Amino acid sequence: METQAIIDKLREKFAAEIVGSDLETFDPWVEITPGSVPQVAQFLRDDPQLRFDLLHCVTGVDYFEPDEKKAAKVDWEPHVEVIYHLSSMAQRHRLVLKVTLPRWKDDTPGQLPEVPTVSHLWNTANWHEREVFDLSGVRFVGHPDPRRMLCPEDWVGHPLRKDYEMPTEYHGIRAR
Amino acid sequence: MDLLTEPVGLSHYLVVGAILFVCGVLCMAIKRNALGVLMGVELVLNGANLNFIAFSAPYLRADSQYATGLDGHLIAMFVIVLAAAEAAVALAIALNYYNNHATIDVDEGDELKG
Amino acid sequence: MAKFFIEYLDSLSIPILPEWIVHALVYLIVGLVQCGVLLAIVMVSVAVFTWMERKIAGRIQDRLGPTRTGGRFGWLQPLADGIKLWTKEDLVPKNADGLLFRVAPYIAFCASFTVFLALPFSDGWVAQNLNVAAFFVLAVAGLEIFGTILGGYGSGSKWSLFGAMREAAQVVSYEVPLGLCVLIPVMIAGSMNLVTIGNIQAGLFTNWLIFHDPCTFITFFVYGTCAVASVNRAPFDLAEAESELVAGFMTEYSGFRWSIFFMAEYGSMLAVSALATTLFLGGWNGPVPVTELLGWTEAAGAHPVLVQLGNLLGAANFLCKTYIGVTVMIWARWSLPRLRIDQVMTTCLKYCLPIAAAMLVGATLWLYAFPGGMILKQRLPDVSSQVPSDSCGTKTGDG
Amino acid sequence: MSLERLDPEMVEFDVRTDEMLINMGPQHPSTHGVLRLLLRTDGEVVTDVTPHIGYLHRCAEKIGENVTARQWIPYTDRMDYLAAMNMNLGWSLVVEKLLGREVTERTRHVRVLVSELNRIANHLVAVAAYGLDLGNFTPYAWTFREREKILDLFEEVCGARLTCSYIVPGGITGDFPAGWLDRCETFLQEFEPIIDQFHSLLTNSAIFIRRTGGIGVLSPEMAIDYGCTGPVLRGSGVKWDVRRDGDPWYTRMYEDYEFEVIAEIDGKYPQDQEYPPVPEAVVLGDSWHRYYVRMLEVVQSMRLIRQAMEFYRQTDPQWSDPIKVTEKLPKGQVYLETEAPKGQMGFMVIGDGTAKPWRARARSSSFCNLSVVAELCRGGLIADVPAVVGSLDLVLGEIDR
Amino acid sequence: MEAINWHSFFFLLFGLAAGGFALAVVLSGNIVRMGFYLIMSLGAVAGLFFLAGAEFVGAMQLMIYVGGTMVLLVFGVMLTARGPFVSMKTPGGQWVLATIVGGSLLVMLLHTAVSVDDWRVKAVAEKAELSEEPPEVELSETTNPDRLGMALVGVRSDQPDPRQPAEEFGMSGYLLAFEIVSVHLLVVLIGAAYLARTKRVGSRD
Repeated sequence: METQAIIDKLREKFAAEIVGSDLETFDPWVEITPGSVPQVAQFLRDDPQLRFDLLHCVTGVDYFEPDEKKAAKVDWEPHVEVIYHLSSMAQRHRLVLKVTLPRWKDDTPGQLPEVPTVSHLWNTANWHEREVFDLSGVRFVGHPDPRRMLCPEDWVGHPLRKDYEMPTEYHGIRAR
Repeated sequence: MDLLTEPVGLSHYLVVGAILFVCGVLCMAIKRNALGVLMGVELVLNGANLNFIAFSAPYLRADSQYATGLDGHLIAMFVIVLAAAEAAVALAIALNYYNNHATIDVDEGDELKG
Repeated sequence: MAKFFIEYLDSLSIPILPEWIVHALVYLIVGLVQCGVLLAIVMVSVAVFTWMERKIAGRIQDRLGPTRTGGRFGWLQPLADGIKLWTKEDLVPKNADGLLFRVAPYIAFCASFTVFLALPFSDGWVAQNLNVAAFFVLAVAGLEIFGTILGGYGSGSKWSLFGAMREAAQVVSYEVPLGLCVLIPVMIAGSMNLVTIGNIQAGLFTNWLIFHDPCTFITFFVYGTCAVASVNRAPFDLAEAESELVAGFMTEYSGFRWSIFFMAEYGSMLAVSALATTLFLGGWNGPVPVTELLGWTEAAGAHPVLVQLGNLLGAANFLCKTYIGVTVMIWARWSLPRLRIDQVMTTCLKYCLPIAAAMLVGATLWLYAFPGGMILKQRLPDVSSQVPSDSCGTKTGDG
Repeated sequence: MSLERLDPEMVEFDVRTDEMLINMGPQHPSTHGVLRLLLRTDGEVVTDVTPHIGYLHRCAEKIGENVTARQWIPYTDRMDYLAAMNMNLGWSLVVEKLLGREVTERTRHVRVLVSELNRIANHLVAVAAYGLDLGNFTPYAWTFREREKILDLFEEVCGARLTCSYIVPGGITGDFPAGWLDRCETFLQEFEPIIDQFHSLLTNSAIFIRRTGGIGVLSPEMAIDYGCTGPVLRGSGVKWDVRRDGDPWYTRMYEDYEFEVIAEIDGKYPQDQEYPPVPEAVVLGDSWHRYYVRMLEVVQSMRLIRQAMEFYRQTDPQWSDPIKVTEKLPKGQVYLETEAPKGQMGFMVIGDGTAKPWRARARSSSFCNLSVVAELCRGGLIADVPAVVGSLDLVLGEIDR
Repeated sequence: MEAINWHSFFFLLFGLAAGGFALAVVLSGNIVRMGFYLIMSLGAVAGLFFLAGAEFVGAMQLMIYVGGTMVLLVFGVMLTARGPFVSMKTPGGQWVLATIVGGSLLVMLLHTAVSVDDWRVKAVAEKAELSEEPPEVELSETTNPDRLGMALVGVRSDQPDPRQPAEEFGMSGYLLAFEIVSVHLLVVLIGAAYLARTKRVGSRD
């Protein structure tokens, strides 16, 4: 199925939830509202014409420029993006799903942004969401096992945030 | 040095048997651990076994025509086999007891409900 | 031998010490020397086995194995290993039960080496000619597991505990078919005395009990399987399965204590192999009765020195066969994957045990139908005349 | 204990009298590195497995944001250090796609050649370590002997044996030295008969079949659900290989090449060579099949290498230049998956107009393959845990990144 | 002074070991240690059996008792030896009571053991005086296992009843006892397996 057709099909069902899309770039993507992720994902997975059975990857990207000089030049507002790479083995097509989140929930630093989990749809998401939570600081609501994945349990901060500061010490081990 | 140079007799074996027996009885009496009690039983059986073997050895006593001969050995064999059976059952009971009561203390097993 | 020295000393009658002390000392020294000789044979064998294991493993794996220590073939590698192990720091884990942890290797060692007390190396060359030697060997060899269990429990490590549990389950199970397999030659020989069992296999190799009838032939392989399992060698080395249990019951051991366990393992390998040789492979009797042809036997009225020389030949024969057995075990270790614990138990209970039982029945029937075995014996054993002979050269431990 | 404080899972565990909690790893002979599996066992039966990873975490993705695209190549070496060429290839392709830069024919064939050679090397280690996990030492020595020859070839090509950094965005770092192809051909000729030895040592060994057959059965649905890829997926009978079914930017590399995707379809493996038959005791998707797929893929890789050598000889000696270290990446984001030996290795790069990627992402194949381990091990015996973990062919450098 | 009697020497060795370890079983509070001491004690008893000429029974003791039963027991200890159950203290009052009862029992038994004259007379000593052979040779006069086996199935080689030749076979042996023990053993094994089988009591909460 062509990407355009996929997006048309999506629009048909979730007209309100689709925020934007780009089909001209390398990997055509569709952006949806955070709240609609489980419904859209469920539809993408279960619709017989779409059948996105394989979730490759969940990625968190932090758009934030700590350097004020550079920050003035960028053309985006600070935000966090969660990207889902999907493909269908049966139908042989692929799609990139994007969700834009605020960097902090309610603009209070320390409050992680939230997005519903899709780990009940694809088990791949289970560990990947944990990793995104761990490294990029996105809370996946409804995740069955919301622990850190790669960093120790008591690690402070989320390393892939652009404003992350490496701690100087961890349990008596000099870290810098 | 008398003990080292003189041949031992029946009494010597019986003394060791008696010590084992009494140790076993003490063990059964004072141990609170069910398996400790079981160990006491084993000691008692061994004390008895030693007596059987000693009585059946013809050259340990002057009146060797009264030695029990094969009988002693055979009874000792039966005791060993029965001890194996007894240990298996006792252990099964102890483990069940442990599973149901979450303790191995025999003093606490005063209820009959499983 | 001690008697000879005592008589000699008495004849000198030098009043240095009270007589009983002299006697005690002589007995002690002679006993120790004889024990030492026996122990030395086993220890040297163990050293040779460690070297063999490395060499054979190397060859199987397209490597050379040790080549540096002590010449081209690395002969002194066991010594170097020993020095390394014995000078290593002796660690006792914090959670360990100190007493059990320390004592366990010695229990295993003692059990493994006590077996040789009753194993005849040649006709009459046995430390203690026991009436029930076959049974004794099995019984004592079975005690080795206490070292493993107590060591595994005393280590205070869960992996060790797992190893100990596995060992207990495995060895106790395998003792049953092992016992049945030993029973068959014992039944054919009509004696549990290993010297007797060895002697009835004298003559051509067709007299060996493995060739006695088809049942004994099969039994030999069942025995081999069970023996490998009961001494914890691959593919049955579950108690120390390094890819599952780190090192099983030996996880927390290091240095000297580890080497004691190690020696115990090789000692038991030697023991079960020697038992197999005695029970099935003719013991000290070569394939062709060279000593009888030469007339170096007591029956032929040869000089005692020649008789002992013949016995020496027999001992060499015996060790040769035993070493082959150990080599097969080493070979198996380096070419087979390890079984799983349930498969090990299945092998025992579903295959070895029924086969051994069937072979016992089969051998009984065969013995009833063809008393002489498959090929008619040149000389049939006279069981009733087999009293323990006192003519042996190395009768040690007179108590 | 500090462990309990750190790990709420462990506190939640309600340990019954006959249950034991065991830490398999991070120092354990058969977890292939610093993987920690928290086993909950009832006697010998494993009732639950909780993998804990991150002991080798170096935050490679963070490093990727702070170095340029070309500079990140050595870091990709250290992800799957057993298949460095394939890691290099993945990152190179994704950067090339972002830059829109194509490589010459010859470069393409060289890339196929070395990455397939590395696939053989990786599968050899996988098979060897699998034998070791099951208690057989000898395959390890044998396969390492063969692998050494491959590493020798790599050493001649790029100077490094393990961390090659040979394939870089835009091209490769250099041509093969003189006579290299002949030596490669010699290796293939020597290696071909040895495969049968491996088959006789493991594949056909009764004990091996018993240890792996029916152990850790992974259904195709579950495999896809967990994102398992590579031989793990194909071992479940799914004929899916990104070299054939992936992104055109990647599959173009394998144009003109003939090879079979190894997967059991209708109870049969592609029969282009005499293979040992599939024993009856095995079930599709079990550890034995995962192992067997690797053994057969080695043969396919040899086929590919032979073809690549032929193409190499036929093409003009034209090389594409690797990108400069400070080459600026255009704006845009690209995600591309390549068929690494362990599965689909995905790289994502987000360019923002500078030389350093705004975000470099590595989707690790072993990471997804490991996530299924709890499902596979549950209900098995302790001895099955190494048998399952080994069959997944994990490399912790790739999982922890 | 005459030579050391090795029989006595080894008797002393094994006897002290048996008694000492038995005492250690009583005195030790740690159940695992108790198991260990018990093994040592039973092993020493096996040695005493060998000394008393019962080689078969001695080997049997080693094999079945020490190698089988004790493994089972140690197994049980390992399964239940957790936390508070490793060392369980006995109240002092029980100790006193037990010591009194046990001590008097011991005194009584020892008195019996040494007071019967016949038991104190040493046959070996008399025989040794008569013959030139050292006493340890007597040890080879042991019971052959085949005689034991025959007795088990009812043929007594040592005590044929001279008065009733008809009862010589089958009547004076232990066939019935043998059968009973066998059946008993079988029942017990099945019963033990039934009792110790895995049971899931209650739910996980």
